[in-house]
Amino acid sequence: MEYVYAALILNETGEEINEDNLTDVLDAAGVDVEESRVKALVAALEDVDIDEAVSEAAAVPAGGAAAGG
Amino acid sequence: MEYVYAALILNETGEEINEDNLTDVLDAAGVDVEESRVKALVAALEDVDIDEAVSEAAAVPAGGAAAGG
Amino acid sequence: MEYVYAALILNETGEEINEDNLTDVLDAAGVDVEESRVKALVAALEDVDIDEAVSEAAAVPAGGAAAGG
Amino acid sequence: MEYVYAALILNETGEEINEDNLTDVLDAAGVDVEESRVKALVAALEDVDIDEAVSEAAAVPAGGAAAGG
Amino acid sequence: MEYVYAALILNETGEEINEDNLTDVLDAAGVDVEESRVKALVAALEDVDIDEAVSEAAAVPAGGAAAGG
Amino acid sequence: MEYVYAALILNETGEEINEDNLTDVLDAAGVDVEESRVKALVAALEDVDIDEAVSEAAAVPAGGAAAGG
Amino acid sequence: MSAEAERKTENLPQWKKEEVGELEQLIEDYESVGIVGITGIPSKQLQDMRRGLHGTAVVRVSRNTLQVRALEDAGLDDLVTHVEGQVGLVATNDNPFTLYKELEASKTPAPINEGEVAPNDIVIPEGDTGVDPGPFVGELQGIGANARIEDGSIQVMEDSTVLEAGEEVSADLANVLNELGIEPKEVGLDLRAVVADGVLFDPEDLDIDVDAYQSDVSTAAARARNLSVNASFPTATTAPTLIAKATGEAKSLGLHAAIEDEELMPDLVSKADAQLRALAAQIDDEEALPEELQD
Repeated sequence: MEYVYAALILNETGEEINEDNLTDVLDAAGVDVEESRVKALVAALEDVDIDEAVSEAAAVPAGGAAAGG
Repeated sequence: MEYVYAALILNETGEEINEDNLTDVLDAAGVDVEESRVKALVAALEDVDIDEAVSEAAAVPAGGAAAGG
Repeated sequence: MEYVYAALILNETGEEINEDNLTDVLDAAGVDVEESRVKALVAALEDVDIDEAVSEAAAVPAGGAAAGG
Repeated sequence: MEYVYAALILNETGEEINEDNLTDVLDAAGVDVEESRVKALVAALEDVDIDEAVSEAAAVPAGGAAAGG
Repeated sequence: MEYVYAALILNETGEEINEDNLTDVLDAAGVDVEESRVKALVAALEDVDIDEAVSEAAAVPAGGAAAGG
Repeated sequence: MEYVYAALILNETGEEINEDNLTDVLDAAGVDVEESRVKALVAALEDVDIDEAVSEAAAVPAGGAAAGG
Repeated sequence: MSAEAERKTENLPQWKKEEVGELEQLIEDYESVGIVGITGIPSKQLQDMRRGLHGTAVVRVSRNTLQVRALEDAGLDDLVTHVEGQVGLVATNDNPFTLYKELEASKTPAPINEGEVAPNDIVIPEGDTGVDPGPFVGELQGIGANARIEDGSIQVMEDSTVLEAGEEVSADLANVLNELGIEPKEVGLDLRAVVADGVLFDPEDLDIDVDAYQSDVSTAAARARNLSVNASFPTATTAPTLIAKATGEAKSLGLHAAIEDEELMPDLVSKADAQLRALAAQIDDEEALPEELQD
């Protein structure tokens, strides 16, 4: 999931989700970055509205987590 | 949120979740890092079993499918 | 589904689920038996523990649910 | 259950669920047919909406057998 | 399930789900293709709206079983 | 999803999930294969127990999906 | 016909011989023959019932001794013991189970009189009797019903069994039942036993539980479906389920392995977000959390 997390960090900070930025973040986290996964991720996210995907998740009561917490 | 994602990346890669590592990841993402929050997060996560917390989220219906929830 | 029912009858009676037996049962029921379907059924059931497969609810993995980890 | 399976084959093929047809199917499957069970099944199914019962099956996991079928 | 997966690949790429195409895909995957199973699959899918079935999978409520956590 | 299905076919047949095999399967299905996605998929699946991942998702009785049947 | 039976019949008057002969013919003509009790059926009603069965079954009433003679002659000794009281022969080419169902369905409720034996438990049901307050409440209590006056009428507080099966109906009880319009008897042709193709069936054998069969059909269908799906043998019925299953598996794998696929991305993003929230929920220090996640 680290590639997805990295994309979401960039999304939060308003930085562009491109190969360079993703690689930087993952590098900094000590990930042995696979270029192909970064490429694939950028391509896959091209038409995804991240904020919408996130807010849909947020609309669901954070089940187990919240309960357990 | 980016601070927590940064912690999740480090957790996934097996790197220690400490101030330096978090700051590096956030820096790389272009975040204007607040030292106090990094400190607070590191302290807060000290006693948390991140893998367990994260796997609890498995029970949360994810986006698309659960929409309307 | 008549082919599957035929296999289930043979399974209950302890008769071998082979092409001849299936064809006999279906013939007797007035089915215009398709040899290829009979063959396909025999092939599909070859390594299947029928009693187990029968009682195990045909489950659709909940795609939407975020799988663990 | 072999008697019920036999009835369901006939139901799928549109053949009448009567004593002769049931006996033929069961005979073909090597069942030592009990006439009284066939008779009881025919009488009982007169009052069962088979298609409805079948479609109900889609919604419930396969439990144990109830009647002597 | 490999036969079904093969059909779904063809569905995604917009290729026709026929015996030849299925056999090609399975062959390429090193499957010892059974013609009868290919035939049976094609026949079974004839009247199925695959896209609908696919989207129904997405709509399956997220793990009633798993929830509760 | 065709890339994922291709991986599932290979997994089922016991063939290695590597770039060559994936490319062969996708080629056969008429997919215009993107090398980087294949690479990314292989990387993503590297340490994954596919059988477990497939069955891990919360299983829901097929009811809903199968209805109509 | 056995030699002994032959001899017995020879001693009968001509009309009885003819009657026995007709009964024997009836037995011979039909696949199933049974004994029905006709106690308490007024003759008009009996005629209606016989007419109602026209085409499916024939009911023939005659002297028990003659019925016994005919049954013995036909070798249906199993049925002889059931010839007792007011009975008749029933003959049908129908399935005996179907015959039983039809006879049961044609029974009608009837009042029970003083001195009769209750065929089943007699219950006064809970509820408003609709009777104005008066001595009737005492009569109800007298026969063992939990009754009292409430909201301006006599109420029965709970289902009250006032007589058990096999006990004799008292004059008081008959009065109360009559007042309430309760008809505890079921009157009709009461099938006592049938021999079909040489097999003897008692009413208990013939009383099939249709619900159980219906549930068997559902179970059988579910099993076939399960087998079809679990063995990946596609049928027109199960193909959609198989497709859904394969799709679900691919998604499940994709989410588990975080595969970078366009279709999976919304769910992967959701998953990451859910994980983030789950982790945040474990963090007590609000300082460590972004505003969105603080409680």
